[in-house]
Amino acid sequence: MINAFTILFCLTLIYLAVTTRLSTYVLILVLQGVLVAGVHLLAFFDNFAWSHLIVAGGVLLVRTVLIPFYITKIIRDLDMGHGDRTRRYHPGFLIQMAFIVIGAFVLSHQLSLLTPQTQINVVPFAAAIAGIAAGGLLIVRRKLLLAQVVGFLIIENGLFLLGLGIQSEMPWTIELAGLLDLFVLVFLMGIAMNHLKTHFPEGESDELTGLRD
Amino acid sequence: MIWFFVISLLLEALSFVMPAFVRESRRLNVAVNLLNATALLLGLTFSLSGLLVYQYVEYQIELPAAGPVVIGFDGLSLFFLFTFQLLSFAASLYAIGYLRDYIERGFSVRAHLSFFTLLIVAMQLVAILHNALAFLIAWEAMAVAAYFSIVFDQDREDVRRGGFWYFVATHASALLLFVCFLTLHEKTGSWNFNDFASYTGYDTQTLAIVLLTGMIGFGIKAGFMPFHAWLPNAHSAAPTHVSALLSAINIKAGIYGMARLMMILPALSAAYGWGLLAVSLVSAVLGVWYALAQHDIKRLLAYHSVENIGIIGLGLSVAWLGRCYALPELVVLGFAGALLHTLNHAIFKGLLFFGAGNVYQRAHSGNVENMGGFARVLPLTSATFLVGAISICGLPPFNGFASEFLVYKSFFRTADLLHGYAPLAMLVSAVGLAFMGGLAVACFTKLYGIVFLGVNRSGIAPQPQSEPASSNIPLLGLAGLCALLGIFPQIGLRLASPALNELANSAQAPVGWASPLAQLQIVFALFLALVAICYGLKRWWQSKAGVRVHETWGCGYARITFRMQYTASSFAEELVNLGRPMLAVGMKWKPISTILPTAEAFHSHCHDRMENGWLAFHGVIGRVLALFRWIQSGNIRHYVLYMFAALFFYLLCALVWN
Amino acid sequence: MELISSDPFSWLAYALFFAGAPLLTGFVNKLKARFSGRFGPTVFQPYYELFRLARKETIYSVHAGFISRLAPVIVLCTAAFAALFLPLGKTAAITFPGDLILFAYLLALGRFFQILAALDTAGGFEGMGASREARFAVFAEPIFFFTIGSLAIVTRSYSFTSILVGGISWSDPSFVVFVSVGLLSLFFLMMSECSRMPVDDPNTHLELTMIHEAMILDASGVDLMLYQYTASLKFLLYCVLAALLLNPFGVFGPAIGLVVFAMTLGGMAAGLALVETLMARFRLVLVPQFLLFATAIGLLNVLIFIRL
Amino acid sequence: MATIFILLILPLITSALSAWGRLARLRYWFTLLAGVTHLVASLYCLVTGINPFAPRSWLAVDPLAAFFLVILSHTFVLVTLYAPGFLQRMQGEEYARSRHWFYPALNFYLLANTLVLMVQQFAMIWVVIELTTFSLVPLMYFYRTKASLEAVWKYLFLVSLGLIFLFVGILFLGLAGRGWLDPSDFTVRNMTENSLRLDPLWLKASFIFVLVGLSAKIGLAPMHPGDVDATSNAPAPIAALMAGSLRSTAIAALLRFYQVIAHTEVRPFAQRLLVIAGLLSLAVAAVYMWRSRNYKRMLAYSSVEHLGIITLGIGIGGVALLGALLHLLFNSFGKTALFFMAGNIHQSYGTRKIESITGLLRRLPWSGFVWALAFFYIVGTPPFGIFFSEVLLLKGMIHFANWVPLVILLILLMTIFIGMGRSVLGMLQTPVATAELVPAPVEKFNFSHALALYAILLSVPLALFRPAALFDALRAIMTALGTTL
Repeated sequence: MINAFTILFCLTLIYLAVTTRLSTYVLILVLQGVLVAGVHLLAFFDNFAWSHLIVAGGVLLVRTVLIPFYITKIIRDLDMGHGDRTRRYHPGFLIQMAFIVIGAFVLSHQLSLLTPQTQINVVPFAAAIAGIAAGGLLIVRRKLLLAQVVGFLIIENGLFLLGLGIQSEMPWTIELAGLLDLFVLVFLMGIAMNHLKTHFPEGESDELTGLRD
Repeated sequence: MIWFFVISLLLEALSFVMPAFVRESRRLNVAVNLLNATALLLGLTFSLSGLLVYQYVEYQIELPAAGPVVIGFDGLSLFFLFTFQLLSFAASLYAIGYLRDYIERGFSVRAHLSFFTLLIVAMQLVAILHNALAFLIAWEAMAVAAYFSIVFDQDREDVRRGGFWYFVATHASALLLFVCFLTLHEKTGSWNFNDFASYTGYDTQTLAIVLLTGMIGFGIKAGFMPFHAWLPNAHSAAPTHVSALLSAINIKAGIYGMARLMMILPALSAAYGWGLLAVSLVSAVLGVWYALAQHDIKRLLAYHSVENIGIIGLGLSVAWLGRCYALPELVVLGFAGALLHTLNHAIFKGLLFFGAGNVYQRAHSGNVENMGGFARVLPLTSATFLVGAISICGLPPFNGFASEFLVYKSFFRTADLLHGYAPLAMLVSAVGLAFMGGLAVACFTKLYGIVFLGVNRSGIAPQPQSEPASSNIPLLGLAGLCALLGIFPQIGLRLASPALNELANSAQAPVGWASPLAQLQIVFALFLALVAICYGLKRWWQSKAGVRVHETWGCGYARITFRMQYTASSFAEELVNLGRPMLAVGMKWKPISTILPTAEAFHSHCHDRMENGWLAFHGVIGRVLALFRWIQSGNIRHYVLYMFAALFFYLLCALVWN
Repeated sequence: MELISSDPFSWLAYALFFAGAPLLTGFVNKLKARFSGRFGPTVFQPYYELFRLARKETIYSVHAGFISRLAPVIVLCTAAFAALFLPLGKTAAITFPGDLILFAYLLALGRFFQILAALDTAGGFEGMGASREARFAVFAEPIFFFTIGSLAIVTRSYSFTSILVGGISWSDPSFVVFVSVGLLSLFFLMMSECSRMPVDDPNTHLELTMIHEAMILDASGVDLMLYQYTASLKFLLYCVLAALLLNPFGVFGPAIGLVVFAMTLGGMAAGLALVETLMARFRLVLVPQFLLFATAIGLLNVLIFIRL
Repeated sequence: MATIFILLILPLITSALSAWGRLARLRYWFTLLAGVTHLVASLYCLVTGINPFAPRSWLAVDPLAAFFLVILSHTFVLVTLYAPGFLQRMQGEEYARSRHWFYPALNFYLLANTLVLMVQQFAMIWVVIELTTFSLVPLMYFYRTKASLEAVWKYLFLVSLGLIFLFVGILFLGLAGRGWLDPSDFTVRNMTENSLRLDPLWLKASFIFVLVGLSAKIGLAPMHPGDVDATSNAPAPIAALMAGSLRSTAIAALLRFYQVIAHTEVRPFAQRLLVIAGLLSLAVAAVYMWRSRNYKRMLAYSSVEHLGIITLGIGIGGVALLGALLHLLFNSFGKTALFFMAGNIHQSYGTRKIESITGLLRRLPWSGFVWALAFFYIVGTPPFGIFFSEVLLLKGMIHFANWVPLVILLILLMTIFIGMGRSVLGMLQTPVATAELVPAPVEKFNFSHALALYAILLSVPLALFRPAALFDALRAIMTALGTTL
């Protein structure tokens, strides 16, 4: 069941490469939040403990409700709904994304062979690596600042999957602290976005090149 | 006797702090310099008595960072201490008169005086500290103090540039010395020179590293040819009393370092000796050739320092060969020539710079082209400058000759004792030394003739002005010393003998090696007597035959003007053209194009090929570094890309390296 | 090696040397006149010149200072003192190891003062003479050091007496080649130092052509006498040095030594007179090459000998 | 127990109190109180070496933490003392909100950094470092200009991204201990004790991710741009704080990981990585200091340079590690002094461009003098501290005979000296091009100069007389990091 969810997660990543609209980005974030929470629950289904429920609930709350809701609020305030239509659609992004996902699976498979004694389960680990790489690619390729924040959150989701992929089970307090951190970070980025809007109307990262030598 | 030295250091510390209390510049100038002079006088009595009745004395101060700091007064340290103190004493006295002119023009001398005192103290410390780390600390303190003393007239751009070049050069030499002393420290585990000397486990690789970094580090400071580019700019930028200190004794710190390295380290291979010989010869000949082409007095004298450093280097290289081939007589001769020439050069270079300072204050510019006829205005300066000029060319009655005589003698003795190509090399270096002597004669006849003799070339005769007493004492004192050490070279040797005994325990060298110097004394006495008698006879005969003064005979041409005299560039033009490949003379003038030409101007400047080389190298570094300015592109997406790239690179290293 | 030689015989030789200096110049002028078909002045003409100048009044330039008054004396004394090092008798008047260095530097001191005296008069022509003298003197010292220096190294002795009197062993034929080549470069040196024809024309008064004459253009009376006498003294000095170099028997050895010495002196003078009549003066630019040629001979000479 | 209270809870209380509007006047005194007591407590821990926390708890004050706590609190106290002078110069209306949030953020910064130094649980490190970033955002955004906004955005984004990589590194570290490691005891002490049982491949991967993650915070090349922009656009006291203490806290976190791998066979690989990172940062600093146009950016690159030297020292190991630790301490002194003087110059000239700063010695004699002294300090002229730490560094390099890094280091140090010297000495001495109409009042000796001079001169006795308290702690750290002196 976990593999199904992680494969779905990789599909959302590939879909990411196709769209440029911000609203679909938020949709993908919500979807990924649900998938990740599901994977978290399933991973520890056998030795059930209240802490897992709390963590899963926290993940669901933060990743699927709070953050996406906050981002849509930002989009509405700064009317950036259109996304960067300026760019014609270019297949290069899709090819790179596909290459990343495939590469992640191959790498994860090789690693599991290389270190048998740490028996990492291949698919979630591969999905995690793909998530991180995809988030990075999104940040580098897209010019919109908000797109870069979304890329950041996708890396965050990939990271969470990585934690599950190698079954390193963190004490729940740290998990929640991490989530709280993530929310505060997004919150701060939101405030910064409002201020940025006043100085940089376009909201594009190419405008932010004042500080160079 | 050590108390004399301690008191002198304390007095100098007091004069270092004094500018904070005394506000008014004129009184401050006199107070600080007089205090320095008295302190140095005390120091001189200590070092002189230390040299004459010699007994090795060592003191230890415990410093956790550098282990036991040894302050040793061995022969070499005392000799250099004596030289440093002597010239600092003269420079402090001279500074009183020189700075008075600047104070009237509204310069604040408070910071300058404290840095000047710090420079004097730091140089003395460099000579006596026998602990490598403490030596490096004193070395950098000397560099900083010298930098701020040079950059006194800050408003001029070339002064700032010259000062900065000096600072960069000394910092580079400090870094090299870092590596040299640290490798020694790493091997022997202690910072003190005598531990370095007593350690026997040096392998050739460490010795090679130590020698290379040490020699190049001290070579940069001494101003040997490829690294001399900073010297002319710094010395012409500094005010005269500082450039006198720099040229006379500051570069000698490099020579002291080399001599100390030679004492500490076992003789590795003769290649270093031959290398040093070649570099010194090139520095000597090219140094004086560049000097010939200069128009600014201080730059000319600075290039001459490079020449004299070359001569000292010749002495050192012979000493190094002596050590390699285990011929103590050569070591003694080489070091005697080097040390004596260090002392002599310090004296007459200081004298020349003080003379140049007096002329500079009257002419308000260093350019020799529009000078002339200063002998009538500055009689004492011109007489002492003449003595300095004769001794710097190494001409007989004065002290330059005694040390060059020793260097020649060491050449011929090396030619006797070593076989194979050594005699030929020695003959070539003797001829080089002679050739350089000829160039020096040409250079200083040009300088003295153009500046002091004839009629002023700018048309305005300089108005006679009284020479301040405080600057007369150093002039007369140093000129007297030139004569004294020239006619009685034994005195110089007597001062150097403690150092020579240690360097090569000269007891083994045949006793007679110093005998020709004794005979020189008698020969000079005879010569001076002959000159005096002939001069007396001539004056007596002329008074009988009649003497009259009349216009210069211009082969019948009636209206001779001051512009018909030979100028500095015309005097040296032919010789400078001979050195065409090394001496690039740039000329800027417009050919006469119109029938009725308006005012024409001709400007020629001899630029130093190696200095241009260093400037080009500086430009190349700038361009190479500019290639990488794209890193800080301002675009956040590039920064994220750098992060992923670094990650990928490190992961690659992990795969490759395990 | 005692410093001052006490044998009266050598003092006589020196007296003869100082008295006879102008005679050699007179003899060379006589020969030149003869070669160019003229009868020419008497051999003692230079003496008459000197006595005439001695009686004349000395005139100094308005701008001249102390240097102009002192220079003639120093030029004379340095040349005379340098002469004392040459072993005319059994040993030279003054000998000590390293006196060949003092010999060269004494002549340099004389030149130094002569150039300064020229510049002191603030005249255009004197400056020209001074600048040319300074330029050619630079090449004179290397030639001297090559020849005498290599001799010193080969004979392992460092004073004129030990080199010239005992040092040269005539038995070894290659040594003869070495000495004769050294003699040739000494001959070139003499032409440049004593301002003889190919380098400088002694009896011209055209402003732009003279070197030595230009420097003493403003000298008059006693000063001019001293300068003229020193010029002839230096000329004799170099000829004697060359003659001693060639003369295996020593000047006051067996009688034949004296005859050979006089003959070589005559030969040198004749050679010079021949060169002066046949050749015109070099262009100033070529003189450095001429002198460098002499240095090159010296270098080759040393190379050949030391390789042996 | 008292020390725990002072170190942790007091900063929390003071930050809350200073945030409360009504006690505006006392705000400065709360912060100063927190800072001074924090300094006393950390000195106490350093000297006595006791660990106030329970043996197996997630927080502990081991010698490493004590040493870095001293650096943090000392820099914090200096900055707090300098702050009022700075704030009353910033009386403009547009700074009202920034002034309001200045002191609370400062206290929160102290708390966050103390936590980072004391945390033993690896998983917590990531969260706590994130806190330090949050504490800095209001401080950096003080000027509210377009440039400072851009700097804050970049700093926030890049450092958070870096910390994500740090978390990946932590996960891999956990993975390396698969099998025997129980997650609740994932502490430094536990990991170091049985570090030999860790799987080397994952250990290597974890160190790589940790190094890349943290170098965004430390300011090592090639992740330095965010950090350089933030330091050069922050106000002077905050820039001093960042250059002095923030980077050393990040280095402390890096040392925590290094502590774990110090005893394993992965160590040579880690050392080589550190050497490469160090030399790269030195090279980047050399590139930008050769022709620098803005003196605050020049100081920021100087920090990149000195952090490069410190990382190089750690990478070389042995005596060089001792040199690196000393260099950290002395660098914090030097940087605070330099940034204070930069603040004075900026306040008097109003511009950051180097070529428009002329006649500094005539207009601000005291700032100019201390600026020059700080330049000589930071370039490593004796008798100041950096000279001695560089001697130890070079000694270590020569001891391990890695000549290539030594030659590269010397060349780069020389280039940086020329670049920085030209700018600094140029500022000091170039004459004023056009005499100002109204000559600015010549500056008198004030408190900021006293602070800067104190910081510089403090290094001389420390370096020369090597107080036993400090050096015993340093030796304890060295043994913890697996190097015997």
